[in-house]
Amino acid sequence: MSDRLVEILVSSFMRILIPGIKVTVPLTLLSFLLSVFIGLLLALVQVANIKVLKEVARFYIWIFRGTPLIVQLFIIFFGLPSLGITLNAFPAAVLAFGMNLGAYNAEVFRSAITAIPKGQLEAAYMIGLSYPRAMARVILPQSFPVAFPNLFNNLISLLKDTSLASSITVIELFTSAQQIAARTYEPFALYCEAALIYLIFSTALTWLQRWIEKKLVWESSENDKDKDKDCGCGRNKAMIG
Amino acid sequence: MSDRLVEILVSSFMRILIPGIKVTVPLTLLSFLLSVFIGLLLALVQVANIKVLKEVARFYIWIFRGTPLIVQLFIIFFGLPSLGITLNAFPAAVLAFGMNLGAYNAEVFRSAITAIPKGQLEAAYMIGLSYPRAMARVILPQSFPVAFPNLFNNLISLLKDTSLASSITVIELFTSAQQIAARTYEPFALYCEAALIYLIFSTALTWLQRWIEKKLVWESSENDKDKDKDCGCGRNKAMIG
Amino acid sequence: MLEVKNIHKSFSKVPVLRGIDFKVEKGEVVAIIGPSGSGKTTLLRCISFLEKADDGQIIFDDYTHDMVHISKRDIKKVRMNMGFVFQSFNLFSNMTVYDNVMEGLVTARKMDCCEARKKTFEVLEKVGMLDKTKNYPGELSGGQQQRVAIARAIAPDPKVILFDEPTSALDPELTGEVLDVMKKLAKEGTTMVVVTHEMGFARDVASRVVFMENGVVVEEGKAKELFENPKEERTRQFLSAMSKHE
Amino acid sequence: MLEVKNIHKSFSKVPVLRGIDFKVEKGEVVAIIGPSGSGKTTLLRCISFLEKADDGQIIFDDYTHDMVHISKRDIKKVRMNMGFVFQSFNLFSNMTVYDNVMEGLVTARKMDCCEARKKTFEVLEKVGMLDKTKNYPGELSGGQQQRVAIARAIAPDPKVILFDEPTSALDPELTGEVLDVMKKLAKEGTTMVVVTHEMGFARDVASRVVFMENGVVVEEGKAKELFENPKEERTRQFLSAMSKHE
Amino acid sequence: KKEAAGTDLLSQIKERGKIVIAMEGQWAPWTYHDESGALVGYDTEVGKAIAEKLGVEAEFIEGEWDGLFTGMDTGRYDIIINGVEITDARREKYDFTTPYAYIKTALVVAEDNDEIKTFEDLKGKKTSNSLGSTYADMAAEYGAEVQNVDTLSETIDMVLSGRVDATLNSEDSFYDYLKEHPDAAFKIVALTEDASEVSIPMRKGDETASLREAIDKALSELASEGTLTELSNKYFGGDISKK
Ligand SMILES: Nc1ncnc2c1ncn2[C@@H]1O[C@H](COP(=O)(O)OP(=O)(O)OP(=O)(O)O)[C@@H](O)[C@H]1O
Ligand SMILES: Nc1ncnc2c1ncn2[C@@H]1O[C@H](COP(=O)(O)OP(=O)(O)OP(=O)(O)O)[C@@H](O)[C@H]1O
Ligand SMILES: [Mg+2]
Ligand SMILES: [Mg+2]
Repeated sequence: MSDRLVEILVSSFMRILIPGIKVTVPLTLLSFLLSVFIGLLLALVQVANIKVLKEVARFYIWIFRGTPLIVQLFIIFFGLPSLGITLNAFPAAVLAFGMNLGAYNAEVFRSAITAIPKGQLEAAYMIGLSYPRAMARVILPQSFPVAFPNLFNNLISLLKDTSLASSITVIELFTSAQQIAARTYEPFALYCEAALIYLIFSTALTWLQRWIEKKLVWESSENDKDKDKDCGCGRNKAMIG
Repeated sequence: MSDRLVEILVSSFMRILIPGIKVTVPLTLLSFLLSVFIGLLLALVQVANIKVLKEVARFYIWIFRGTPLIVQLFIIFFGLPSLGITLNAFPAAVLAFGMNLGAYNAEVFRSAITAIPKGQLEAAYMIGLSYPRAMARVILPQSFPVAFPNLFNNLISLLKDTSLASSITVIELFTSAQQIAARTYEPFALYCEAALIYLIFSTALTWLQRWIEKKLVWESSENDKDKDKDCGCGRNKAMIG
Repeated sequence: MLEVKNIHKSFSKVPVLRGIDFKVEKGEVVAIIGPSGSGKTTLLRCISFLEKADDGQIIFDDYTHDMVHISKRDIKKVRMNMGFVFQSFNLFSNMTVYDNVMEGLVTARKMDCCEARKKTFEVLEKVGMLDKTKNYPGELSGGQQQRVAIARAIAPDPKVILFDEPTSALDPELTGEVLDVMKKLAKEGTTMVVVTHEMGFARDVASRVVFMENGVVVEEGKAKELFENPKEERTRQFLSAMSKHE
Repeated sequence: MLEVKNIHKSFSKVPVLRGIDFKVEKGEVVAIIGPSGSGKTTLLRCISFLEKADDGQIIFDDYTHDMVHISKRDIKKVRMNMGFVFQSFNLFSNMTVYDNVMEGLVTARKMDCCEARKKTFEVLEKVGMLDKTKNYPGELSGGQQQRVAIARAIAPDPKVILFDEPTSALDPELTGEVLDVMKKLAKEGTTMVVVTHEMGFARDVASRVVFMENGVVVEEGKAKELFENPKEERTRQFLSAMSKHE
Repeated sequence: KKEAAGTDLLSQIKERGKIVIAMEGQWAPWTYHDESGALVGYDTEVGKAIAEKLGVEAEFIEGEWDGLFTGMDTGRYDIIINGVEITDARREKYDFTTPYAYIKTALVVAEDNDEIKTFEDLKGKKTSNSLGSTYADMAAEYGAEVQNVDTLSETIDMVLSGRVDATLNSEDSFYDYLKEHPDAAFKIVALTEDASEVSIPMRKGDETASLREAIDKALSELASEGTLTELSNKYFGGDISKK
């Protein structure tokens, strides 16, 4: 590797990493939050079998899963202004990524909810809970750990997909690499460098995933031992004696 | 919509659809075949717990899942020539997409294989099958139906991802739309048209998926009834009488 | 106290219940026995509206409801006075033993928290699970889980409790601890309907036994009478098959 | 014929088998009984090398093997002469009943196809499953599946067949049909080791009974003797607990 | 036989009978696809004419801007003909032939914009241009904040939707756009005084020396024969092949 190339790579590292931290990371996280919200909504509407809304949800999912993400980005950024809605690049990107991933997360949540044994819902009914209550108190809390690995895989995919935001003027990790490449005419080396930084980010996410998954098991840990619903009427077992 | 725009959209429809059929579809299918092969290999190596190969497989998966696909495309197309391997654009794209998706399919196969109850392998051992035989005769045939829905979802994602091949000079569906947009200066309309064609393709794939899934259940259907292993020694039950 | 009339139920055109009439008086323990597939589970599920009957009435708590056209509100009202113990326990796996019992009192019945707490400890003591209040269901043996499930069912003092083969998912040694709890409840005068394959339990504990087959009640009567002197040939056959492997 | 000596096995430091000696003669039916968790399943799994013992020898077919250092080839050789019937049947769900039985003969033992075919029909007739040869396991009841699993195990004429609670996953009414098949095999002189909770079966069919607890053999002896006159206090307790709910 | 060709690029090209030319294929009127889908444009025809002079066939490869240079670096393409302007930064890495076109850069703003009248007015304003283009560099030099989008239509969209204040491009490209969208609500407010030189880049070094000489010779013949003028008139409606 020539000295010039080494120098370019070294000097550009921080100039790629910083937009990565300042733009790619918040873009990824905000889009992900939005996608979880949309996905949950779409899943609930389908699982609860609400007539028209269910069809709307299925249509939404069909469109967003059936067309390329890049086109969705373009439509939201360049197309919405003609409807009088002009979003800045960053919020437009959050909206596009969030809506797109929402369609995928909907399926994740739906299958996680379906995976909860039917007996749990029936038991909830039989102790007198209504459907929404049973969902909120019993089914959803059990679905999250099931959905979690897939949600997280989607998060990691999203991280890499945010590189598409460069096409609607968001200056994130990959755009920064492209900018330097455009000046130095070394795209190959700089893309590899960007890939390395993506690899660091996604590896960190994978570790985070494993760490959270360990915590997500229903099992009484030591500090759980005092977590029973406290009613402020004393914890004295003697009262029942 | 102006007459001019309508005319552009109408006249360009076939000019986008045809490269879609001639390039996007074969590119998708060939890459998918490769990815299934690679994925299966990576999964088997991991499940069988073969020492060094297992680490290699995990490294492969880590790299290919941790970096953006576009970078992988660039490295295979622009980077391999410096190692003396110069592939044409189309085979390079097949290789890149196949290797990338292979990393994802590896996980699909791995979890499908792990999903088969342990008892199946143990029963195979106890009737005298070796590990490779047990895999080939019992575990894999049962894993395929489990893996199938996820493999197919990956196929649909791949279909849309092939639009990235335009960056390494493959003229496929999306590139064709871009070419027309470059002359008519109507990128937005043409991208929507391309999206529509992707939607048609992916919807067709979804139908195909449902149709195949229906066939994939182990259940004796009518024409199954004569499918027992025939040994050419007659099918006469009387012989045991 | 609880009466159902003329329940019909088919699954995809196959009739499973074909006109069941069935009655439980306050304080009674009714055992429902019968071969596999005879519709015992389906009957309990129709009574508790987990399955929608195709026809039939239910009289519960002095109200008569049509089982097909009953409103969601009425279903909830019926369930508020009914306990159900499932074959597979169905404890809420995201809640501790304590919260499993509390849930029905506090969230569903808006009971005062102090009172609910007291009640929860009371029923958990009754089933002998006071030492596991802070454990999650996954940490308990099958027998322990079923005892908690019984505590959860009896905590709101329901008018009747339905049991669907409460011990058939348990190892023989764990079966005993659950049956003991149920015997205790029976002695205290709890109204119970128990689908069971445990002939010993049916004979000794039930006040009345109902023998079902093919979606109809073949024979019913006092437990002793039915066991010692079945009127129907089919009942006789079934009872002798059941005792063969004991 | 089959003998194991001094088997030790721990799971994550918890000892489950603590020095088991155990022997089966040709033509014998040995029942292994004992409370849940006593290590019965683990014992069968160690004998068949589904679990690797921490210590122990096995003498089978006149060969002595160290159970820790045995080679893959020797394991396969042992298994070729051993049948195993699982609690959960474990029929190959991707194969028809016919292929389930054929597989061990043709693929594993390279038996001539005609001969294998003949043998397959023969054993399927023995378990009364000739009318379901072309069905997949998912289409059969539990009892039928277990009968096919037995056919699969006996087809290669193994020297010994191990059964791990073959009926405990079955409804009481289906239990009978499986036990009947096993009785038939016993009468024909098949060498069998049966872990079971069916005391009736152990008493009537087994020539010898082994009572295990906590990873050791507490008592063993002729079936009649052990049931009617157990020497150990613990055996007496267990037997009375088991008969209580029958 | 390959040895005989040596490392000299021109001999290699002659040996294989074709020259591999990279271009975007999506930049009217330089290189684009006409209604029938055929690859046309000023650059395309210049490329064909040069190949003819060299006595070989022209093979065109279409790719994205940054990929063009990477492909040439790694030996996939022999030359790039894509309206490439000569700049100091580019000279550092590539060798250029004699220019075959001269273009002026136009400054475009929305019709109702009265603030920006000269390039100097760009200071502190937002512009939109494709990444790595000379226009993006130029706007940055005048102190503008540049937002990158890929194509001319998108840069104009950015101006029309008010997201940016101005965009820069070759004068002729705007005229081409206006041909398709005569009512577009933008105006050209300034032009650069000096035209920049458009040339053909190739890898640096001895390897390409003879090729460059041959192309220079071909270009001067094409100029003197009037072919360049003719092509320029056809695609730009004026002669941009001369200063
Ligand atoms: N959800 C369902 N869909 C279709 N068929 C069903 C369903 N539930 C039960 N059945 C059928 O209804 C019949 C009666 O079933 P049910 O479970 O009520 O019998 P059971 O008497 O409880 O038997 P077991 O003793 O095995 O529990 C069976 O043939 C069963 O296959
Ligand atoms: N794979 C394993 N990992 C960890 N512990 C195990 C494993 N298999 C069995 N054990 C433990 O070993 C002990 C003995 O188990 P085993 O299944 O052999 O008992 P068993 O006598 O067959 O009981 P049962 O009658 O319930 O089948 C139990 O405490 C069990 O939890
Ligand atoms: Mg039932
Ligand atoms: Mg066991």
